Amino acid sequence: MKACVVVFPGSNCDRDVQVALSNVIGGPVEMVWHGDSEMAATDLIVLPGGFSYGDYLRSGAMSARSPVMREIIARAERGVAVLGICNGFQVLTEAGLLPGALLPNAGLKFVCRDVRVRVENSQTPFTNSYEQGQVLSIPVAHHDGQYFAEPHTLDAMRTGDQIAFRYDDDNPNGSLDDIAGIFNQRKTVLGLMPHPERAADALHGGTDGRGLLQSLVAALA
Amino acid sequence: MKARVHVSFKNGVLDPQGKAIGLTLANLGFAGVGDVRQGKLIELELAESDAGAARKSVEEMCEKLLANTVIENYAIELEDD
Amino acid sequence: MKARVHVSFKNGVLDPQGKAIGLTLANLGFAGVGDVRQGKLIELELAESDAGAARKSVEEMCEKLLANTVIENYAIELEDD
Amino acid sequence: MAAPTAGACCKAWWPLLRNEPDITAAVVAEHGLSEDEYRTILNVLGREPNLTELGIFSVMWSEHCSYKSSKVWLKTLPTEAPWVICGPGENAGVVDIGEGKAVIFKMESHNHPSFIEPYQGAATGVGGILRDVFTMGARPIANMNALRFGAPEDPKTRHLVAGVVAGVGGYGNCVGVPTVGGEVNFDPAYNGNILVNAMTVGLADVDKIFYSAAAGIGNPVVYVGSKTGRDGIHGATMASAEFDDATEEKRPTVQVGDPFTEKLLIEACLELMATDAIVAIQDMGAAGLTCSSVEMADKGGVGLDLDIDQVPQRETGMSTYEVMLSESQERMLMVLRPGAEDIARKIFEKWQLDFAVVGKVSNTGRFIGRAGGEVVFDIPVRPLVDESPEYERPWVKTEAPAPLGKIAAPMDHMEALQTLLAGPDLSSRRWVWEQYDHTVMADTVRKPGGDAAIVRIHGSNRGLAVATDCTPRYCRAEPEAGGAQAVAEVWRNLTAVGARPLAITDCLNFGNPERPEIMGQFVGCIQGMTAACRALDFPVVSGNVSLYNETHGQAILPTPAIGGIGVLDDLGRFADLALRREKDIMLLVGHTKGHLGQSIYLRQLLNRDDGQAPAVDLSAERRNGDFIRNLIVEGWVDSCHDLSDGGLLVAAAEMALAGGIGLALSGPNDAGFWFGEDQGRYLIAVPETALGLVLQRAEEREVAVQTIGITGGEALTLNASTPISIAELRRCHESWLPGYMANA
Ligand SMILES: Nc1ncnc2c1ncn2[C@@H]1O[C@H](COP(=O)(O)OP(=O)(O)O)[C@@H](O)[C@H]1O
Ligand SMILES: [Mg+2]
Repeated sequence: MKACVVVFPGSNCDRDVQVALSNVIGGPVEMVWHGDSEMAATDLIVLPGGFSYGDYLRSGAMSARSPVMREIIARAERGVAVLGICNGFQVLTEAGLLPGALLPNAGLKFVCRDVRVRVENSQTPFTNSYEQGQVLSIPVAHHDGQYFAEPHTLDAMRTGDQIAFRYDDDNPNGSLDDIAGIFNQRKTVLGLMPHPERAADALHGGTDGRGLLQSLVAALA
Repeated sequence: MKARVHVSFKNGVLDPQGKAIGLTLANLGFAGVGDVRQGKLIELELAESDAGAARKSVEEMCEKLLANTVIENYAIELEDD
Repeated sequence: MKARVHVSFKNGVLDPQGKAIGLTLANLGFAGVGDVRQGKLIELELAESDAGAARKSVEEMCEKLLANTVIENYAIELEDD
Repeated sequence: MAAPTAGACCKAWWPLLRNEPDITAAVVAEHGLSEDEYRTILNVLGREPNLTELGIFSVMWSEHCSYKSSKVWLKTLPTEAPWVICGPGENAGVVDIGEGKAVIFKMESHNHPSFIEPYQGAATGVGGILRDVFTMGARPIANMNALRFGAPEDPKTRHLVAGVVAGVGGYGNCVGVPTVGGEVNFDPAYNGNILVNAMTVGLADVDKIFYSAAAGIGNPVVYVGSKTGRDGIHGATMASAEFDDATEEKRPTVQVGDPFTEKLLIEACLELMATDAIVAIQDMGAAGLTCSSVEMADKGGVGLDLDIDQVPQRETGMSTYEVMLSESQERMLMVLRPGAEDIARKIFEKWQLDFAVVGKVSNTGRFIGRAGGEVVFDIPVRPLVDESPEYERPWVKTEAPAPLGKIAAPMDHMEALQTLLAGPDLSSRRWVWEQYDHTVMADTVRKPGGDAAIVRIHGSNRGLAVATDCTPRYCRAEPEAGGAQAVAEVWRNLTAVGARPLAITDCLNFGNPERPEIMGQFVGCIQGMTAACRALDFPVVSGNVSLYNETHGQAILPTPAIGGIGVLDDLGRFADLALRREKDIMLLVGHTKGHLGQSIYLRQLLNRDDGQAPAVDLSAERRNGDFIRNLIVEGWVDSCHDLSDGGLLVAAAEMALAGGIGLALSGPNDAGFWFGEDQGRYLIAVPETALGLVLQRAEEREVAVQTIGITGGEALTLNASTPISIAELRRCHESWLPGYMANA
């Protein structure tokens, strides 16, 4: 399986996800600079966490307009898997690859802690190694993670099984309907606020995030 | 020419910042403060001198970058120097 | 009565957000955009109906909470409904 | 001797620049220079300075840059050990941790700006210390922050806490460096003068360390990062001036941080450092372009020619004075190998940062600036640095406090415990550290909340432990004991996770050094630190001094904040404070005399702050610590906590809370036993199978141990008291700070 991680100016979890992913894949994971509009063939594109462009104006807004995003949108339309973690999730909504938007946390503070998230749809390339309803412990670390969508959008997502993860008991940011992660309609694009790459190694204190990466390897290899 | 873009949350989108300001004002003893909303005001210097063209270009900036129309409205004001 | 408070960085204070917006607009191909500054626009509903009193009270809110006059300026506009 | 009225001597050939005021006595005083200091300037130059030159001298000779009051004492600190690669004198200290890796670290204060603008003050404090570390070639891997606020009841405190914490997080989170620990104290002595001390730890290859000495006559001097604006002009002088009501006017000197640009700067610098383009590099911190150029030239024993017109400027019409004294953030100065400009420019342009060749290294030994082709300042480098004032300020030894007499026990021990855990001194700091990204970089092994944070050395199975500490109330009572205690406690914290302590950085926050009693506190603390550093083989490799922390003549508590690092050679074996199993035996290690002087018990429950500070027996400290560390690295013990504020019962409760496992304790019914703050002690939870070995070894090493309880259940019990459930203890411990902060 071939995977790449896109680096925007201000991305800061690019290395983290590269390491976690290459441990699971057992091979290298390529880094792609945001300014490049060329990208080698790949099975998975990861938009990492961080503060691209400082999260200035709106989180993810400026990265979503990077040259590389045009290529990513085209690939996503062709069905290439795209995973956006935290800031990557924000970029995906800003770029229109996922519905809705991420607003500043209801508590108006940055929040970094382990949260419990429930797997809402285990029948996807991103979640096949989890059980339906399984509760995972994965850290979040964000300031703008409050998911918002118009009521009709939310209805459509519910009917389309597009809700990937919900906060189980403790919603850290006031997200609508406790949403922690969502898919596009085809389940080829996932955006989520928690950081699976920070729960991928015994020394992290838990490995619940590893399953997401393993699912991808199982589905795409 | 100078342009001012006011970006604000749409009705129906929670504005926690505005709410927090309202609460704090009340705690500070300011009475009679109702709804509080916080938006952004972006000021741009433009080389363009034609108002029509300037407005068109700023509108495009709003659609493309300055506002996220899923959650935000924008309003444009132009000012001659 | 409605009050609008515009809070912006003082002249000479670095505005990193404005700077980044300017850069991105240029990257997006918008030509002729000079200085960009991003400020806050806070809109308040006031029970007060006397303009003088309202302005005084909003000024006090600015000094106490809405602006940090170390680095920010504020401007108040009042609007009758 | 007559005061040297400016203008009185040799009206110079030197042109004053247009619109610049004459150098009158008032202008000299405004620059914070004494008459004597001005006389020295006249001697150095052999003529009158112009305004820019005066400005340059004034910032170089400010307390902040010249350490004029503290230098003589700083020289007495132990700074050497076989593993020290670079001690004080560079941007940060460098320590060899083996396997080709070095740790580079330093702590710095940003007190005054943070009081005036808490968010930006704290944010730019973090930015500044990060630059000191990556300047030397290290990738920053951990941040720490030591914060001191006024009394919770003070009307400003809440706002300051909120702003400072948001600012520390706002900057550190954005640059993607985990903030893994720190400390927070409240005391009325900080009401008008909070302390914001930030520390950065970075990792480098031992053969890829960058220094600041300029070299190579003719080599290009290059400016990178953000443009220069009129930010914080006089900032360095402000940081050395006592607060008074005129503070209002100094306000616009606060800078706004741009962590996004800093992140780009880190990446761009590290990218360039991977080539061989850089001869020397120095961040622009306090006193900006002036201080960085002069230090680089002085260290290299060379001159430097600057072309002011080439300096990237954010605003129009900036004067040379402003350009030279600006404290705009996120800027660096480098000397490049000849011909390396192009590869450097390419990297910085890729990261959309400013890049400009602003001068060259010269053999004149002079610091010369030109603007519009004309010389606008010309100062010999050596005397600008060497002739800087150095004061042996008079000092008086702090009077020893009377020993504490008998005290009345105010309440039942368990009730006292609950009150203490739910109070400002000992309550959980979770509200603070959850606003800091402490897991970014995916190498955080032990997050905030324990004795020392642990981060993995990336790509290896080794770890780095980091801790900061200081107990200012001890330092006020007995500076020497307090100074020693601060160092010992850091050492103990590192030891408690199983790390081998290596070295410390310090941030010495004191009041006005011109007052002999304040200088006495400073001297006492240094002497105590020195003794502890020697006894524990724990040298000082970097640090910072912040003086004049006073408002209206009220000084802060003497606060020598210490930050230390240690190494764990195998991440398979470390300890933390969490209880892990039922039926472990709780052992108290170290001597307990029941010292209640200056304790939290006294302070919070009896509202008293008298008595002596606890003495640190440095040889027992070392013996006990080595005993503990060996048990951990050999795998016998994995649950350990050192005893500090609040004493034994508080430490035991924290272990139960961290592990979610209960504990039954027994011992004398004596407040001193349960709440005394005797030093050099640890609590360990030992599996029954290891008990024999541990006890035997303690006997061999002459380490005092005693059994005080057994783990298990879901509550904490003391002798025959009513048990308190872990859940209830947690509620006590977790509620104070969020409750206090919510009450805006
Ligand atoms: N209290 C101290 N103990 C040891 N070294 C110190 C102390 N204070 C300052 N130093 C050292 O003096 C040098 C100058 O400090 P400073 O001016 O704070 O550095 P910078 O200019 O990089 O901000 C540094 O090498 C620092 O480590
Ligand atoms: Mg430095």
